[in-house]
Amino acid sequence: MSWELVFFAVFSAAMLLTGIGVVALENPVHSAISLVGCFINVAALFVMLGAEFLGVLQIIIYTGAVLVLVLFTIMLVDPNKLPAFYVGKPMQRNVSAIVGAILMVELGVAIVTRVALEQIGPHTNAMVDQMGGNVQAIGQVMLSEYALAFEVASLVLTVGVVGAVVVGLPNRLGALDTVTMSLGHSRGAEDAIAAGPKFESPMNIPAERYVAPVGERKVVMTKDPDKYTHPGETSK
Amino acid sequence: MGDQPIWITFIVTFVIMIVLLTSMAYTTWYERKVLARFQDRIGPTRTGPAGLLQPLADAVKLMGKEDLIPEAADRKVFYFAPMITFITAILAAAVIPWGGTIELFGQSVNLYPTDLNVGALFILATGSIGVYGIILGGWSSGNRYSLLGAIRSAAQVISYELILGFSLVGIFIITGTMSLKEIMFRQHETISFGPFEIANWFVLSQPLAFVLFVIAAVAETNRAPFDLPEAESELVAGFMTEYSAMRFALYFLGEYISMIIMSLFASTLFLGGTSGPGADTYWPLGIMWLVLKAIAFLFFYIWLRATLPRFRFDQLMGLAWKVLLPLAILNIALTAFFRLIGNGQVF
Amino acid sequence: MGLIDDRFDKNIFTTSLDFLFNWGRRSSLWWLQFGLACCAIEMISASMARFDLSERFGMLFRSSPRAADLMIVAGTVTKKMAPIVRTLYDQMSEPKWVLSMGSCANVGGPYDTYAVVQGVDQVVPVDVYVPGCPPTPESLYYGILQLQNKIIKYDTMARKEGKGRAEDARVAERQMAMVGIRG
Amino acid sequence: MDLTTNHFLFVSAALFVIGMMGVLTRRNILIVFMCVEMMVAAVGISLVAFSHETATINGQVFFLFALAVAAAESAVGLAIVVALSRQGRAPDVEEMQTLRN
Repeated sequence: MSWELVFFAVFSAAMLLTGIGVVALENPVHSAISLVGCFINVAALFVMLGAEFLGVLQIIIYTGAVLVLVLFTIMLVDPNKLPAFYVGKPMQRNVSAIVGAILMVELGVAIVTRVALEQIGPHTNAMVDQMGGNVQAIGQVMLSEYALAFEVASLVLTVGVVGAVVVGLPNRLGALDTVTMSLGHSRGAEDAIAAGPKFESPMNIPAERYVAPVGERKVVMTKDPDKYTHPGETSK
Repeated sequence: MGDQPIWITFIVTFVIMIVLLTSMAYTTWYERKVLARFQDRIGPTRTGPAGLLQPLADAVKLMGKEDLIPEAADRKVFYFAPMITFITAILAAAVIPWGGTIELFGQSVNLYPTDLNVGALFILATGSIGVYGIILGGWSSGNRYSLLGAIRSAAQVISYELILGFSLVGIFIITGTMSLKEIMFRQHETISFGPFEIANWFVLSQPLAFVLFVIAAVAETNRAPFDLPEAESELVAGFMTEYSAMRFALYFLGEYISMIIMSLFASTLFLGGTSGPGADTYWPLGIMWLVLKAIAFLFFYIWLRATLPRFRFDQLMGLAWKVLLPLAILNIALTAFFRLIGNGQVF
Repeated sequence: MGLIDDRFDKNIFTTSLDFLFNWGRRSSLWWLQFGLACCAIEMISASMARFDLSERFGMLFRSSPRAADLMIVAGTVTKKMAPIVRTLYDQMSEPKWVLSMGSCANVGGPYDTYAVVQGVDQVVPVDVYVPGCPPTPESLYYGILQLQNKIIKYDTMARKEGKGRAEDARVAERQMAMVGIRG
Repeated sequence: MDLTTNHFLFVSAALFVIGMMGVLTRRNILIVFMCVEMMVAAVGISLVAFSHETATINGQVFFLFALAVAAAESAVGLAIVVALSRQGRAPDVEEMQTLRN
């Protein structure tokens, strides 16, 4: 057993476990955290395959930007509106399990029975080192052979950004001030409201339950008001 | 990577880590002293000579305090969120070079833990993982102030990391490498203008990128005037409102370590790293120059905090997207253009 | 209390460690940043350039009660404000201290009315009272030095005799102090 | 036993299948989105593994383009989710049947 194999086993086991976590965890934020772990391990596998640049980009773009955006969205969406973890429909679950198993077996057979490819390119490890490293090699290939594709990718990104802005613009949807987004995960707030306010005051009563005082006003405080004054000094 | 047995790498890493943790503690002391002088005060004086034991007292106190977990918190995430910030902040030190390869007791020792081919990007990557500590800490507290701080932090870090990355592209174009060690040694060369010979620091050839980098670095480490995630006057303490004791301390340490790392990173990229008089002959002098440059950067951080008021959030995002990003792209275009002229591919 | 408190019998190690922890606690009293009335102005002035209360003793003001050790109740505590003061005190993490600053916070001051709490010690336990209306920064200094002298004498790790003994001692001390001030 | 390309291919296939099962079973559109990203990463592993085996760098370049497309896709997809939630609709794949606002 080489050290490489040990590292591979650790990284891939962690990757698959966190990948299962993404699917199986109930809370979307926990799923996202799990996906962060998964992507870091994917990056580690990339580094093991000699693609450091892709590994680092995987972390910067996926975990640093895309998943932060996902978390951002999860926090902006009202958690009460999130669909339940899994409701009914055992059909769906069974079908997915069967399809998954079939696909896995198929892929496994394909991988085992495949004929190993020969080296058809010039980019062996020694060659890449001679070129100055992985980054330089990728740069040379990408900006010569795939220059057109590179330009098209930038176009795709531009279209994506414009599309995101257009879709996200509140004015266009005429929904600027109809619904406010929740800014909290409601667990704390829900508990507090269910438990009822300890000391009801205009400050902590929800707006719909607050009735403006008419006529008499109740003094609101923690303790019995008489205890606040010293007998013999002030109270009559 | 230089050829050295792995135990030497371990020793070098260990020494760097110890130095980093100690200097982190004393950065807090330095900040309090310098800030006090800025505000015409004296700063800590009563804890040890000139308040030198102050970081120790803070650490002892924070260790002995009660570790509170709010009722509404997501306990597991609340537990490990500060550690993410702390660990990733330290991790970034792995690629900072403190010099070349030296001979010590008959062994050749590399004065850097590792020399990655993608070193500069590695620091950006650790920064982008480190932000999860802030986001998850804020989310898991179950407090709206914390959540607002976390969301602000997410938006801020996404925007400013872009600028941080873009400001480095000019240097990559000039040097043709992302390895921090090579970038640093490229700056040890000198260029001559007639009788004058000056060091080829990239702050001279990339002044715009330097300014952008410094602004983005301040925003990336959540320091004033960009400390929106923990804005005291609006959000109590932002994402760390609910944290007490050691977990709070981990956030605190993470912030200061990333300040130090950013200072070292900026010195390495733009100010020549270990380059300076006598650094090529005596390696301790090189380390001294690097440390001095980093201290100057730390001073600059504190100076900003003492001078500038906090930005409003929309101003912050507007600055990033409407001012700094076009400037960064302009810088890249200009650098590429001059590189082409230098290669004789234009005209 | 924290993790280490009340776990061990008294011996040279625990007392030395106690000294270390008490020294740390004494030397970095981070105070909760809030002011209630005019005394707050004196408190602010005490932390400003001329007096530099906050940094010289290693104190910092924190706006989150979770990270604070010391609550300076500076000013008149109205009955409307009392629950909030109490909530803030409950939110602070142990070990925590309270310094009552000014006559209003001590005993209600001139406001012997239906709206004012007659002394903040009816809402939270107070360790040091600083008299004055408002106290000068120097008296706040003196109060904080007294608090530091008090903290350095605590038994933190060493086991106190009997359960709840520490709290009883604290209550008794507080009442003694109250008697001293009320006359 | 040495590390071969097949190891990486197996892991990649497993991750792909996990992601696919997630897409089929979960109803939360954000989770579905994350599972799709996971499948993209799985494909990336096999691309890079093949490029390592054949000593060409093209596989890595392909994955770079996949990264760019995924970034654009995430921007649009998450904007749609935010727009939905602004209208008070749930981010539920079974509820999302009309595309008009």
